[in-house]
Amino acid sequence: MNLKRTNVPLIRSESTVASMMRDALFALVLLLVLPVVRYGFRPAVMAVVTGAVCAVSEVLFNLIRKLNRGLSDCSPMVTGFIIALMMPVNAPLWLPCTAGLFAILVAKGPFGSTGRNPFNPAAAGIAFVTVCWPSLVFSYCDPELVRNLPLFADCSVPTAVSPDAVLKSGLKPQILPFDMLWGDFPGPVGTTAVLVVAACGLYLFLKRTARWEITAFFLAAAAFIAAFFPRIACSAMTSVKYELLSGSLLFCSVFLVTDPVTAPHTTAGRCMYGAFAGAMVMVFRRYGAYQQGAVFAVLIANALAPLMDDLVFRARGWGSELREI
Amino acid sequence: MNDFLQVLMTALAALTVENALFSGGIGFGKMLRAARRPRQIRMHSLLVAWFSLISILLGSVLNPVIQENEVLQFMRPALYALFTAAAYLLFAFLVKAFLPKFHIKYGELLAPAAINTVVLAMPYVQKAFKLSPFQAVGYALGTGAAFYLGSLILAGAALHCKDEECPKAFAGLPSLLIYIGILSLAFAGFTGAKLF
Amino acid sequence: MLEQHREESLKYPIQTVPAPEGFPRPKYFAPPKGKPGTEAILQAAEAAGIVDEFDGVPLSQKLKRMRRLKINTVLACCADEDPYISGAAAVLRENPDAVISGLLLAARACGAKENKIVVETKREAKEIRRKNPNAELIVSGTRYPARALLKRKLQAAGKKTAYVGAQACIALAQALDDGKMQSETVITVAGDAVETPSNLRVRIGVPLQTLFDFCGVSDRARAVYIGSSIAGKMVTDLSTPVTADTRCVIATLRVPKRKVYSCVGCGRCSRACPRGIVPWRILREVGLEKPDPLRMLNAQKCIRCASCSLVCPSGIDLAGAVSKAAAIRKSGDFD
Amino acid sequence: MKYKGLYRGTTKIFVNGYFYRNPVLIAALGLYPVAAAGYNLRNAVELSLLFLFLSLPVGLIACMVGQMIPYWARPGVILAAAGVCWLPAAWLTERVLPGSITALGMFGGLMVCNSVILSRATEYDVTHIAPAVVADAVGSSVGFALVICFCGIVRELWLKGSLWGVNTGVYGTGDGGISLPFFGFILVGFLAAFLQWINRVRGDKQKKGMRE
Repeated sequence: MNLKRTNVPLIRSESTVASMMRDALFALVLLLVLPVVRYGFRPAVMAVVTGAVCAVSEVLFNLIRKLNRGLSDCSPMVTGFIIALMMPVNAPLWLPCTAGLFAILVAKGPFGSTGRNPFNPAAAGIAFVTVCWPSLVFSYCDPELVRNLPLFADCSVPTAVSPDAVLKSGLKPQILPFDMLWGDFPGPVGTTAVLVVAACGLYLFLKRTARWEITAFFLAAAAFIAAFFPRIACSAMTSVKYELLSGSLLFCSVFLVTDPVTAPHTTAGRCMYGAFAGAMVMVFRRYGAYQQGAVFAVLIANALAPLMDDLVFRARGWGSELREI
Repeated sequence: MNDFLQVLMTALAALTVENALFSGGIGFGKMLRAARRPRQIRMHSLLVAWFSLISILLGSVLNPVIQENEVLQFMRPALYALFTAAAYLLFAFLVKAFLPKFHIKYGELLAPAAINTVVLAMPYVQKAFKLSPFQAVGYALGTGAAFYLGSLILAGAALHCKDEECPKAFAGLPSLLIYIGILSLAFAGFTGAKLF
Repeated sequence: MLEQHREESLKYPIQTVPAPEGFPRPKYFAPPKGKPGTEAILQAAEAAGIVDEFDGVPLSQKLKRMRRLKINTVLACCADEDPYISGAAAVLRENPDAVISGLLLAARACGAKENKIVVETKREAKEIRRKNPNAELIVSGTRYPARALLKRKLQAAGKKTAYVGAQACIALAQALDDGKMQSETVITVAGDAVETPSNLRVRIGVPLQTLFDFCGVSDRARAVYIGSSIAGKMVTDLSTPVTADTRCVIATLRVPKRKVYSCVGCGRCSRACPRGIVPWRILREVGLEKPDPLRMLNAQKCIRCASCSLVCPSGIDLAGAVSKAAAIRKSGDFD
Repeated sequence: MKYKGLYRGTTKIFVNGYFYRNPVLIAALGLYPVAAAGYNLRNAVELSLLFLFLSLPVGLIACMVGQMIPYWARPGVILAAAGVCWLPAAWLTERVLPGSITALGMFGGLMVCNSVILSRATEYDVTHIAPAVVADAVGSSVGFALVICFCGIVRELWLKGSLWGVNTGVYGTGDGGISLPFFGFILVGFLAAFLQWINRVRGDKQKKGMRE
């Protein structure tokens, strides 16, 4: 009986980083079902291709660093899927791939492996693509007229104005908030199906992959600002309903903001972080140049996350004044 | 009351929408230098706010004069530089003479805070946005606050980018520069294009 | 929240393993006569050399400390929090009266007013009450680390509490009745490489090999742990002797391979720690070349229950990092 | 042979100045012009020329006059000198590339307080002899030019597919974003990483050389 040396804790909790990423991936795949039914297999192809591009670039980056980390936790796939789900269906295929490359090679690679990136890679990728090709990112196809789209080729389809573009121009979108629940209004691939996003959010909270307080404070802050500083001339309730349901705010509150790596690690810090990110989303929507400012708000909130942790520790008197470098 | 509101609004605008520092990419070198000595960040940003206040008020006085004359427009940068140098020399002399304790403690902060791209960009900002004196004061204070926030963020990020988890080639300054790049990308969402 | 492996070893009563030949017989000493006072109990505990099986601290030393701290409730710990170990529960089931009498002696030794027996679950409490109705029981729940969490709950309720091991109580009772030195301990042998997991009463100092021969372990076992499956130690040679605080021996067929990622920052370790330490922050501090002890607050309060390493999704050895931080703070060699 | 040592010393300063201890990539000085203004080759060349014509006179002034000025007043005087020297520099750049100063606008104006020139002038040039100062000034301006031209080329190719306005047939897919300063910072970050890798490899080779 030759006995091997092992590290002590014989049993470990069954939820590991890999299982957390698998839960997120499962939720994202769930979100793909509705668009695939409506538009054919193009959204699925787009998601898989983006995920593959992210995975390959992550493995390449690790090979250059001569690190045999391999691709055990599918976090690049999650980043790829999130990017693909926030793109319009008729976007050319190289758009999400460029976003994926930027996400992995610039936002994640230089800062080290999975747990070290200060910014959410998916948000950075989408922000880069939005700033560089705004026209392509915001040209959504009209869900009624378009049925099945070519799998790989770029397709020119009749585009329609999405509700948050209408909101941006200060008018009242003609679609009723109740109809927006079903998600058949022009918008990004995965973020329009509001009910499915809410279901995925609940799933992630129950599996404790994501922390619920970040999303709760995010939506509360966004609703608060939407109610008291409505962008369109209507009652507070309708303004809140329009702001929350339109655009990628709900999707971003479940997937982008709750990424544990780039959020603060203390519970109190997370509440501040969620509220700040919610407020920044509304500021971006009102004063920003693009109709969807969620990704930029997430990036700024990520930059402030370490400060919020230090604030919490200083409040508890645990000595966290900044130090000489 | 209206003037105070104007000051506040432009200060907020300087922090978010027209943030010359982040989206314009001005003054990141100085923020890096400030981030290296975290204990003096607060005083450093106060001084930056103070000197940008002087320089923006200077700009609002000088710009109409420069506007008419063609030759003066060519000499605009030289004029701004000379006036900023005069402001720095005067202030440094006064501090050295009357506040020796302050001079010993924050003496070497005066030069980097007075002479940097942020302070010298202020007259251009005043010309580009046609700010009234009260708005100019607001903008200068907003820029000082943005400098303070930026230095705090970079101080935390510098610590984060230095440890051994980062790849060897990217450890230290390169990953910090990429961090600044992504931060500037985040603020580019406000204007979506060049500031001026 | 952890799936328990305790039922199989609790099914059979405790079997005694015969001492190998040439092993010294248990020694005796002259017990005090009549109703022993506090001093007499302490001397008896010291003479009997009783060691508490939960933390390996001599019982006499422990009682003195409890008296100094003026503890008002003594808890006989019959709840082993480890999913593999069932030694303490088996001892309580076998002989609750001995545990109660030992507990009363310990309470008198340290001047505590109340004394209770800690049990894991309500079902267990009902069964013990059926055997001995006048036992005061308190349920600790199955969330690991049950003992520390119960102690924190009672402390919040204003009771200063202290734990004494079940076997230590029985040894104290025997020491005062017939002056017997502590010579045996109950060990759980469990794990998937053991055919019949069971509790064994074994002489102290016996090598582990005899336990395995008695229980029958398949020779394809790859890893052996003693102490506890979460906070215990790993063993490579089977001749190490049994001591009073090896509460269990676990043999597994497969070496548990665990991929280690960098800290994801989920914050679960700071919620799992019963002592209010923030392990992810200590891990980051220890990683720096010049760790700042001010930021590794109350690292020395760690009771090494390793529940932070247990819940960490990245598989990081946080307990090691915290003990290194505690060493740095104690060593005092910072600038 | 005093000049032999002097000659080898200045070339060492020159080589270090522009490549191995590149001011922009190692000390993160002068980031603003590279990031904000270096989005096409024409801008890059104009700024490099302006940098060269500005750093030479300021360096020499600092070298000659530096000692006499008290330490606290030195940065102010050097900034004033830079302001005065900016005029001939701008005039010269206008002569070499007509229409450049008006095109540069604010970027040209802010070259006055370029941290590379000012920090060199206040710390380095004051305590060194004239040839070293000149070598260092030329070295750092070549280093600055290298970085800003590389960024200019990459960004212009991706943005409009043209170099100096001449179409090179490459299909420029970029839209407005590439000319924004954030892309400049990321590009400089990757360049700095590349230089840091080279320095590390060179350091290891030297260590290996010394060990044998």
